[in-house]
Amino acid sequence: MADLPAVTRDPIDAGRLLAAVAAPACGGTALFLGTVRAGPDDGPVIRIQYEAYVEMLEAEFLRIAAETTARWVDARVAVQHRVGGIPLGEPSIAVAVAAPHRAEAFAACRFAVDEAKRRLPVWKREVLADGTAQWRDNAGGRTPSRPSEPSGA
Amino acid sequence: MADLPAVTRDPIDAGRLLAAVAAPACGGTALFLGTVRAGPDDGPVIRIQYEAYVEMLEAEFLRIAAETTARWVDARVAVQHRVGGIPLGEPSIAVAVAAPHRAEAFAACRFAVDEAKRRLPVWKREVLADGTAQWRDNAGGRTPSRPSEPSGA
Amino acid sequence: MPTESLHVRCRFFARYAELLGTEEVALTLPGRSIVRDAVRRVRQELPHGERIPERPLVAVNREHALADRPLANGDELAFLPPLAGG
Amino acid sequence: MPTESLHVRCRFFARYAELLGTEEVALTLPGRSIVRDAVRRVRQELPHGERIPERPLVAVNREHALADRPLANGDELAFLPPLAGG
Repeated sequence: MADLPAVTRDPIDAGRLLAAVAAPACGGTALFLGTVRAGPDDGPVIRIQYEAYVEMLEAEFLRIAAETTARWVDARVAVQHRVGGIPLGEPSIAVAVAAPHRAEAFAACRFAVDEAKRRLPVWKREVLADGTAQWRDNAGGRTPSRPSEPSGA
Repeated sequence: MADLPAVTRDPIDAGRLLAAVAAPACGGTALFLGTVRAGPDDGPVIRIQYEAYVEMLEAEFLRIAAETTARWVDARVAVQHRVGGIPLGEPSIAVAVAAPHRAEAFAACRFAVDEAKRRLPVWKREVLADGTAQWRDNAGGRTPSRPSEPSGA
Repeated sequence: MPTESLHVRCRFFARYAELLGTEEVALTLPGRSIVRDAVRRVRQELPHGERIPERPLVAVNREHALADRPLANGDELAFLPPLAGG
Repeated sequence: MPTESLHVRCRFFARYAELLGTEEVALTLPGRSIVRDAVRRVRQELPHGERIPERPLVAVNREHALADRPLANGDELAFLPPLAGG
């Protein structure tokens, strides 16, 4: 949707995505929010920094939205990824899909989220209470990161 | 979730459902909104009245939520159905599911919505511009309804 | 075995309430009646009762019930037109 | 056929920027080079270049690219560590 930036440094507002896809012919709307999660073995993570290749992130996420509407032609799709420091518990990604029927809304939303996880150029840097930091990939891998910046939020 | 009524006459607030299911261990949240839809052959519907067997609606929707958490034990589920007059374009039903991972969130949300469509004792009465009204079932069937009440909203 | 009569409350919703012109009746049935017996009585004895289908969707005490479900004294039966929830 | 040199911009993100100590270099390559050639040059010629994997994820002009993709003058190559989006 044109008025919603695909990349933002601000908190994600689910209501804005829902409003962006609403349309009279759409009876079902599916929304997905991916949230910064504290896993059982995550240790004292105090904040998470999402770094991105921002120009490509925006282009790739809009390509995913376009691919989704190409497959589900009656669907309306809105996407947003947050970057920068994100507190635990706040969403980092949102995908909303409105469609005439719920099966399409669910399938199209799931497709867009799966593609996003696979393709978006975003990296997650966990800052720990002791001042160290680590990169965390989607396969669960952790790699030390240099403490190249002050640890204040 | 205890603080959210399963049946309401007020507009559904998606943000309240999302807040009700949020939890530190949940990385994925799926929300479904079912909306009063104007189909291509719907004629001049001016409003839709949702009537319900309210006591059973509430009990059945909470049973569906409990069945969902029984199948996806790490999922957190919030459900809400609106009754009374609902303007076109506003949601009549909402299901939110937060889970550790997105696959569970999507599957559990889809399950709860499918069960709701199949089981909830709710009936949809469409009031047309000419003052007549018709019952509309989920299979798309229409049956005339007596104009038993004034047509004002 | 006890075969005293059962007193049940029958509620009608949406189109069924319109067809019958009522939202509720009290029914007295023989002991060991089942849902199907109550439906038959409603169809035979209520004015316009034949407008209700022979095998309507029925709930007992706020849960969906099959036609062969035994009834108990004080049960609340609900006659449910085709559903349109969601 | 033209085989003049190609000028491309290489960008490094997240952990790769940390490993190399830089976020960007300009590279001049022979004409008809492909992504794999640029990766090899980065690994051989940049300080700590060997810290980058032999087959990293690479994007060309903001799209994911395969290792045998031909390069054009002015292309922007991005070296992408394992993704963590969403």
